[in-house]
Amino acid sequence: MSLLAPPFLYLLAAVLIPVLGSRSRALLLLLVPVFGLISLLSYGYGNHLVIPMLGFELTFVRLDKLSQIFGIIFSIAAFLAAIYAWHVDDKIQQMATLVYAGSAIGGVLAGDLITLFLYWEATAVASVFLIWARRTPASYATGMRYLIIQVLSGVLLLAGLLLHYNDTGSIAFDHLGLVSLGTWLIFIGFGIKCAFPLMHNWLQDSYPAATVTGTVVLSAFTTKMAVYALARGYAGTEILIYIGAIMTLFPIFFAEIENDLRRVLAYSLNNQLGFMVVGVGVGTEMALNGTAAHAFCHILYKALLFMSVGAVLYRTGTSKASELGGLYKTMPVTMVCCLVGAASISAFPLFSGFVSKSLILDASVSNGYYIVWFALVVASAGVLSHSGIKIPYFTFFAHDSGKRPAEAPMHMRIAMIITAVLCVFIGVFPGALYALLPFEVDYKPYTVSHVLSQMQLLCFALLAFVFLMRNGLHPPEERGVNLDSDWVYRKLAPGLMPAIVNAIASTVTSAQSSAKDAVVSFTRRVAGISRPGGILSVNWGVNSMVLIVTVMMLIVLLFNFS
Amino acid sequence: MIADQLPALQIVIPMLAAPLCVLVKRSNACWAIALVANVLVVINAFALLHQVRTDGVIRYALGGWAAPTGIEYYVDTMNAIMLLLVSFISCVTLVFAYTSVKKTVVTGKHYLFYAAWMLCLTGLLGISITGDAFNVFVFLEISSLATYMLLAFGSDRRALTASFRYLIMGSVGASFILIGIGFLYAATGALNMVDLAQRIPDAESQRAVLVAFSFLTIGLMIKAAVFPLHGWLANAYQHAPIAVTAFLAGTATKVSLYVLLRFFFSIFGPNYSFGAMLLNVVLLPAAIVGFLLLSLVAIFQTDLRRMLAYSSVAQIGYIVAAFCLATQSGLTAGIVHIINHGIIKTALFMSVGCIIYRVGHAHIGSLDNLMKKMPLTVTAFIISGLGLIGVPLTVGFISKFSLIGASLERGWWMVGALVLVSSLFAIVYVGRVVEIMVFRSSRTDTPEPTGMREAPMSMLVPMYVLIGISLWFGISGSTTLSVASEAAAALLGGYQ
Amino acid sequence: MTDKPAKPIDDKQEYTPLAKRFLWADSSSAVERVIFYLSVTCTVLFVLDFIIHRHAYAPGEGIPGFYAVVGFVAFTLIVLGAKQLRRVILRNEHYYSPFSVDAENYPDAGLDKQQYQSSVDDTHDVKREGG
Amino acid sequence: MKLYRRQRHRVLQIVTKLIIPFVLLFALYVQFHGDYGPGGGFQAGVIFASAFVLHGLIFGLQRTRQVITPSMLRVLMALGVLIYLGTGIVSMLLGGNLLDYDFLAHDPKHGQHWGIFAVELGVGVTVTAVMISLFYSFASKR
Repeated sequence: MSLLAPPFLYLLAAVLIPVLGSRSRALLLLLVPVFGLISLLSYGYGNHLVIPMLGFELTFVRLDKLSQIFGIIFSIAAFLAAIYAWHVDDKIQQMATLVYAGSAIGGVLAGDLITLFLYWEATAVASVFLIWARRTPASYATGMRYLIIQVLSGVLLLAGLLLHYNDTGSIAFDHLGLVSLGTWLIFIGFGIKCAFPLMHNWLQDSYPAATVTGTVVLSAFTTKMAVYALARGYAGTEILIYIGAIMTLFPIFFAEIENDLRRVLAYSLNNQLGFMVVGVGVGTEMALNGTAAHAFCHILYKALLFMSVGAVLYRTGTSKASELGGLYKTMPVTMVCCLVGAASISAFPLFSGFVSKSLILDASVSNGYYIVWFALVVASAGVLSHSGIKIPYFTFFAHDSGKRPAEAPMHMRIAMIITAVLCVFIGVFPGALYALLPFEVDYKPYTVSHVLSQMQLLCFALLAFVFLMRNGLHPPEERGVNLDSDWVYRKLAPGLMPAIVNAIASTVTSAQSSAKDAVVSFTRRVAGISRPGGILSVNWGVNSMVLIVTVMMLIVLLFNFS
Repeated sequence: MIADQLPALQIVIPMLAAPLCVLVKRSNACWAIALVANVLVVINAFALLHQVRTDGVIRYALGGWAAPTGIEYYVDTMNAIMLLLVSFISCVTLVFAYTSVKKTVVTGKHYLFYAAWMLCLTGLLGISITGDAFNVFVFLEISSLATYMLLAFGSDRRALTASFRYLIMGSVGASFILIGIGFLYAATGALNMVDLAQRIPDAESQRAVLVAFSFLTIGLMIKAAVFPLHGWLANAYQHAPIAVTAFLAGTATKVSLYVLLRFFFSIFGPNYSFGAMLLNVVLLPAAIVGFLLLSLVAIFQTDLRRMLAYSSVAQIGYIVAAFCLATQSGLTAGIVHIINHGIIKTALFMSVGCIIYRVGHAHIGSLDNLMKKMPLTVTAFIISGLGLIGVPLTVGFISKFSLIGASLERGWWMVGALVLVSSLFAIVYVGRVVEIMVFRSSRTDTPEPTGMREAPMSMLVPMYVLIGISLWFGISGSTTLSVASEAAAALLGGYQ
Repeated sequence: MTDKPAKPIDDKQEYTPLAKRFLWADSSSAVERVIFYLSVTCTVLFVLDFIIHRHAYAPGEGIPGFYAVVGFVAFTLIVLGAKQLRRVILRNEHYYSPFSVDAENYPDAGLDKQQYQSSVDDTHDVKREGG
Repeated sequence: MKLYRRQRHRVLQIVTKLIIPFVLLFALYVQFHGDYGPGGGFQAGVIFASAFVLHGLIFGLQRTRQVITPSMLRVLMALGVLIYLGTGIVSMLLGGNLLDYDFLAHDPKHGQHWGIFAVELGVGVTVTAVMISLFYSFASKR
């Protein structure tokens, strides 16, 4: 029976993948989330599956209302992604999807830090295959960067949990708070996966590099698992409020000028995470409700947006705004679904974003964080600008690109329509969602003043868009790469400061050539000595080996006789 | 009755198999003899481990001459583990060797190959089981000489130079060890390990003991391929027949590490080795620089075997670093990693063996899209590669987890942090190979080798046996951890 | 590789019924009309703010037209700010290549590029590109 | 007198023929006297092998190879080890530890005698074989 616990079910199915035929694999992918959800709901609240491992008692299923809602939405997301990926006939992607979704669910069900860590790393390792599955050298490089950052997050979590264990003697995953070095490390580990500012680039770097279906899968799990972890361990940590506020604001600017639509969505994902992080930081029951609800809605509409952009990519071969336009003529269903997603993320009344985001806004304002609240309002207008307008407008309308792709395949349309219906359903009947939230909800989203203020905000923002377009002030879509903080490790560090050295050296002309050479050659030298034929990996001759022995002997004698 | 004779049988069986192979001379028959002997040895080792864990230390006097006078075999949990590990790895690699040896070794010399293999096994088991310092040297020489021969069986001409280099370095190392033992004998008048351990505290201040200590340090570092003295290893592993590489990678350096443990913990005692003698001033930096630098070197390698060889040296760095903590948990971590690394590295070299068997070389750059042609082999490589990185639920994770935990417990943060850094390197070098094998499509300009298919069953089965065990150990880490911590306690407790 | 068909199939009669409902997007007069409706909506919303008393939590939130101004100004500033930001951070698409996917096309193996055909036609006539 | 190539060292050859049996005999003496006086398998083996080395030097490698062939040497090598180990195993079968000669006869003293005798024989055979094959491989032109 324990094998049928949700995370194990997924892993078990993943093992079956290699031996199944093409269609039965796709079917398996579709069925596993269904059974996973049934299995999840069949557990009562409390700890189950406590297994001794590594000398600890590990709790594999800890079900309460907080983990339940994340478990449910993860199952739904896995199901929708499976429909959307019905056409995929790639064992590696299918296996990675199952392991990834399973370990994400395992992560939110984990009752202790070690189990959490196990799944934390499993998501990292599994998900990178969705990027590598694109099978280009560039996606390999991107995947490698992604993997290293994800594993780094896991490593920090591991270090933190060991310290925490040393301090407290407990591995329980409950409220941690920023009280010691250990908890700080865990916090940073969570922060990396949650794409905190300056740790966010992996997200924008990797999501556009994944496969069409891979991005849809990726968008659902990693970051939301981190949000859950933060909500579990660091609810009410004030620093999160400000981190969240910054997260909602700065990606807007990048999203606005980014050309690759999947990267626009990645930035917008970052911005939406900001709302959730603010909710965690405020930490009241209402705010945590808001975080959970927003995560729920967000997974749906972000998946919907990624699906529609993915469908366009699937049919046209590009997701660059500058190459697209006028597609509504031949992909109307995709367009309508995209509009629903856009309306949801922009929080138009009757769409899902409206009923969840307002919980967080209200929580922040009622706790007196006015500046943060104002930042969130501004960010809401910003969300409209890039996800609400830019994605559908530049893809399906704007100038006609002359492309007449066929409508998305049937299974993609089905996936998108179901997701769109869910978005609208939650928007219209928020009670259904509110019933799932971790705490008692006493909130009415549809009040006159609330609807009015939101409509004002959005309509006037639309008006501003019209105004800007009319006056030619809106930045045109251009091909290109926008720098972000990953520039530091992708350009600055590898090119390693020849520029800086140059600047210094030009003032100190005498040192110029030597200093520059030294720094430029440093990176090369590290590689140089390690390459085959380099001093470290050359075939050492007997003479030099014996010389080393002698030197070592001298050193040893020196120490032993001192 | 036979239960009393287990320690002797452990050595006698493989030693008997060697001359039998020479007499029989027919390739398949030799293999069968060696395999039967090996299976018996595994069972024997298992029984020994069981016996030790239930009844405590076993002391077996050879020829009936009691301990300080005669040679004795001394079995506690620590060397029972080593016996089981060595004989088991030898057993699976021997099964694996059946097919691959036919391809690489000249037909008329198979019987010599298997005889040398059995002698090597005898030597390694002997080192592990004996309780006599000089006997260690004797068995060390038996295993080394057999190893030189096994290495020279490589089909590549460079195998000869590699073997010769190893011969020189191995002899230097063995002489250092011999000199060390000689000095110890001069200072204490004892060769029996238990006896030595009792007498050394009185002779501690003697110059001879100090010199002996230094010689043993260097000698064992060479034999175990600890960082600056690892030069012989990469070549030897690259050019030897791949079955031999798999065998040696899992056993030879591990046994040397065991001897290191024996001498520095049981005989000299941790207080002397790591207190008075500042052994960690020498070993710890060497270990740390080793695992950092050689993980880096592994990234840049173009030959798969060489990459794994450098990764081996890096892993030895972890083990030595764990020893240097000189605490119960540190030793446990080191011993667990000896077991775990032995298993996964052997599995890795086996998968490389499968690749070489079918592709004919192990040049990383041209293994593109191998997943299509040899899915089982590549899967095995990926699983054990993940173990090498230390991904959770693999054995590597257990090792790294306990190593980092131990270093934090000791208060050496940096060691733990650096281990993590070098794990990131491991991700790169394993990931690079996996990416090429799984995702990179074949280049169009090279003609597709026709008829490429999965490696034969006789190679796949032993590989998957190892992988199954590694997964089992990875998922229920408590099995190995509890045994290893018993062993560590035995080592720290000194001889009873 | 060009994604443009030799001759775009652009007979508006062949679009699906759903697509036909959006054809106004191509006519400038219709767009003008939409913008007009939007302006009317905005005006109405703005006026409503004076009539209906909104519940205010934050200081200043109660001022009539608060959200309208914030919406308009924030949007404008974001767009203009982003435009300035682009001047600083925009680089050539090949800036990071070959280590980034920006400059490369999505590999055709993962795609199913199809040109539109009227829905009357059978799907097996669909003209495939690439692949 | 014209000497054929093979006859050139006739004196040496004849003297050698005379000496070799004594060398062998001396080797056997050293071998079997080893348990009482100085000597034993190692020394005896070397002396025994030296007879063949001498034969090889005087009569040429070809003829020595016919006297004792390399494959025979290999058998002898293995055989020596087997004798050695066999003694140990027999002592184990008779209820003692490995190589515990006390059990080889009724009287432990006799047992020791027999045990050392057998073990030294094994050593002697192996050392002889190894020495000769070393000589073969160094002396052969390959």
